[in-house]
Amino acid sequence: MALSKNAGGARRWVDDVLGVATLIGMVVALWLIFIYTPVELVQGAVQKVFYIHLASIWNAYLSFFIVFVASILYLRRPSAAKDRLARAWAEIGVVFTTITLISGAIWGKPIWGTYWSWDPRLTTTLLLWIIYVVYLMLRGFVGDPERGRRYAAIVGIIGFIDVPIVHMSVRWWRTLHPDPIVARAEGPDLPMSMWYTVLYCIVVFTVLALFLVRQRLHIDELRETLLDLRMTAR
Amino acid sequence: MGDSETSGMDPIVAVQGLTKRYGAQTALDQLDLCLDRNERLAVLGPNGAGKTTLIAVLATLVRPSAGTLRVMGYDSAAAPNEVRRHIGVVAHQTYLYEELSARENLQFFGRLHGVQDLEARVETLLKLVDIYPRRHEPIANLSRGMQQRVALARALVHDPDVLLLDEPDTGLDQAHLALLASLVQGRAIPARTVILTTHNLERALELCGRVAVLAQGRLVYQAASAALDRAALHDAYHRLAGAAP
Amino acid sequence: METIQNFDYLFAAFAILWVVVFGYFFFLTRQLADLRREVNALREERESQAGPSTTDPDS
Amino acid sequence: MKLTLQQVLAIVQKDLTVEMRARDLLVLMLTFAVLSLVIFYLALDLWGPVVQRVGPGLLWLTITFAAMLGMGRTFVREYERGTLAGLLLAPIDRGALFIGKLVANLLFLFTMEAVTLPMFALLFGLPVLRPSVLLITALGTLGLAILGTIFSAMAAHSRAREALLPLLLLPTTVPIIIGAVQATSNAISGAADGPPWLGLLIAFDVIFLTLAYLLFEYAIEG
Repeated sequence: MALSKNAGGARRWVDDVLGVATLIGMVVALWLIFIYTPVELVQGAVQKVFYIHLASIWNAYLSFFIVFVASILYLRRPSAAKDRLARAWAEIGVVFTTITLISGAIWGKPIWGTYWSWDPRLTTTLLLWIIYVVYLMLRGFVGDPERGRRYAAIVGIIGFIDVPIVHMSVRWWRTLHPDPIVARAEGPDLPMSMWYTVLYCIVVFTVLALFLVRQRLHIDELRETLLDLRMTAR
Repeated sequence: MGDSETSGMDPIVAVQGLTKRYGAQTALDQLDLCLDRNERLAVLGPNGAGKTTLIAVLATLVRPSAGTLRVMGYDSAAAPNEVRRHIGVVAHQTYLYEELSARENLQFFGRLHGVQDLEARVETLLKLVDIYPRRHEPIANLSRGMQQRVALARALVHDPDVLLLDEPDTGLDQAHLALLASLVQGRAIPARTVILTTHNLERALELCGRVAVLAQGRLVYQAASAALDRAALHDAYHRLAGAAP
Repeated sequence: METIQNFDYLFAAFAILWVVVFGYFFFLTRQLADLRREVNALREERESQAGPSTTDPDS
Repeated sequence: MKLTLQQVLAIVQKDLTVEMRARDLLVLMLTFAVLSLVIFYLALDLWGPVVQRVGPGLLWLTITFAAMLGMGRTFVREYERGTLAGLLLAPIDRGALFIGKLVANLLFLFTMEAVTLPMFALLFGLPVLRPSVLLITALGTLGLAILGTIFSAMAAHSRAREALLPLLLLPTTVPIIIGAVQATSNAISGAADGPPWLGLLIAFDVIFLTLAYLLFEYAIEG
């Protein structure tokens, strides 16, 4: 992450490009989702939630993977930039996990007849959400900021390794009970148009995540500048 | 112990650009320090000057935000356990377990340090710090001054080359202040390198060959005790700390 | 037939997507704007009094 | 290597001696565990086949919460009295320090379970004193103790103290709890089908142990 030092100016254009790209991308995505792809026969129109649901969870996992890598790098050689990167991505990850959870629940209602079904994926996602909310809270709990960053990195590592383990255990735990899932449009027999749309949505959402992360990083940098200004002013 | 060849050229403690920040607060600011074998330095300073942070960083308990610390040639970041082998620390807290007796405490820390012939070492130290008759009582039953003496013994259990003492006179009565002096000056035990903090100027001059003033995380005044310009010291202290030592 | 029946859920899901994304985005931009304002104010303040306080007392 | 072993033993022995004299930790955990069993039974009005179904879950809830209470105290105790710094001053590999603390915690938890399990068998009428259940309990407790040891070291340094430990421990420890409950359930009912929970528990323990061993240094140091 090459971040220039001053707060405004030179790299604003990157934000502008990302912002415009996201906006246009989103409009196209809506067109693809609502007009280009056919309505699924079994689930009806609500199946179209699938596109944003999948793109959101992709973003969440991407974010937490970046948090994981940044955390390892931070512990190896601590630097404020790595910590900022990890925290920004964690926040974006939580935002997209929230979207995943809510869209999943809304999707589930007409399909399963209930908002929450303890489906292994939803359960894992809920735990994922909790772990990273705690991750974000952690720095505030620890008095010494340096120690707070270090602890957050530990949770960023353990949390990420934990996710597949949680998923596995929940899935096996779930096998003991009747599976409430009627059908999900995720089989290999998906029409090509749906696949294109899914892939496209993933790309657009990733651009959106990049855009949001950059905004988040700007905030941290400005905070730092402010701190410097205040300190030198004394 | 610790007879690695350290000729006159090699400093025992070498600190360079040591900085510790807590968020926006700077506790230690670009601190440089160098101590030769058996040199004794007293760090004076008002509360909040960074004395305790300095001792904690030198003791490897707190990681510096920047700068390096070398003890006996070992870098504290690369070989922290080697550094720990060569330092003994007395801090505000005694680091003693209340439920254990003085003897058990010393044995525990001795085992952690892998001290040879521990039994005899502990006996010697208990006698040295004048706690021997009460060696079997739990630490909680001892007075603050006695606990402080046990803490001194604990710091010496592995015969360290460097002693870091954060206000070691806390709670000691007149008789045991003399004991402290004989320990620090290497009369009761072999001499070693010492860094101690205090806010008592007379004690600093009595115990140490060198005096420094720490204010706002910087060493603002340094001089040999013998060649000390008291007026200058008072002036420096007063100006930076706002209170006389 | 079913298509029409569950359109409200589809609508709700997308509405929430936009609410969360835009909500977060506005939360970020507001913070950014506040910080920018504060930084600029401090900078100006320092420039205006740059004359008397540039000399560092020690070192 | 020999020194490391000696250091680990010194820490374990020291923790046991301190606990034998202070006794607050074990008393706290045991009282809590027995109390929860009674409260669960009363609140859930348990009888007949229901016990068979929810019993293992209640047992592990009790163990988890009692363990959290106890492990939270061990580091807070060292931290509050300032003895943690004394430990850190020793030239001891931080991984060895972790193992020492882990073993001490495990021994406390096993002692707590040595009373809780018979109590549970007595109150709920489930045969949990079988060797298979004891093995499962040991493995599950190991998993709890591993994560509990590293997280309680972190919690001790934070302002939230006891509140932070559950926040960190509960979500990450879900696999251990699920595995232990399912394995216990199968062992009691004699069911042999389903996923190999015992093997999974071992795998989880190994993964968490490796992670915690490597990361403990960053959790404990200043």
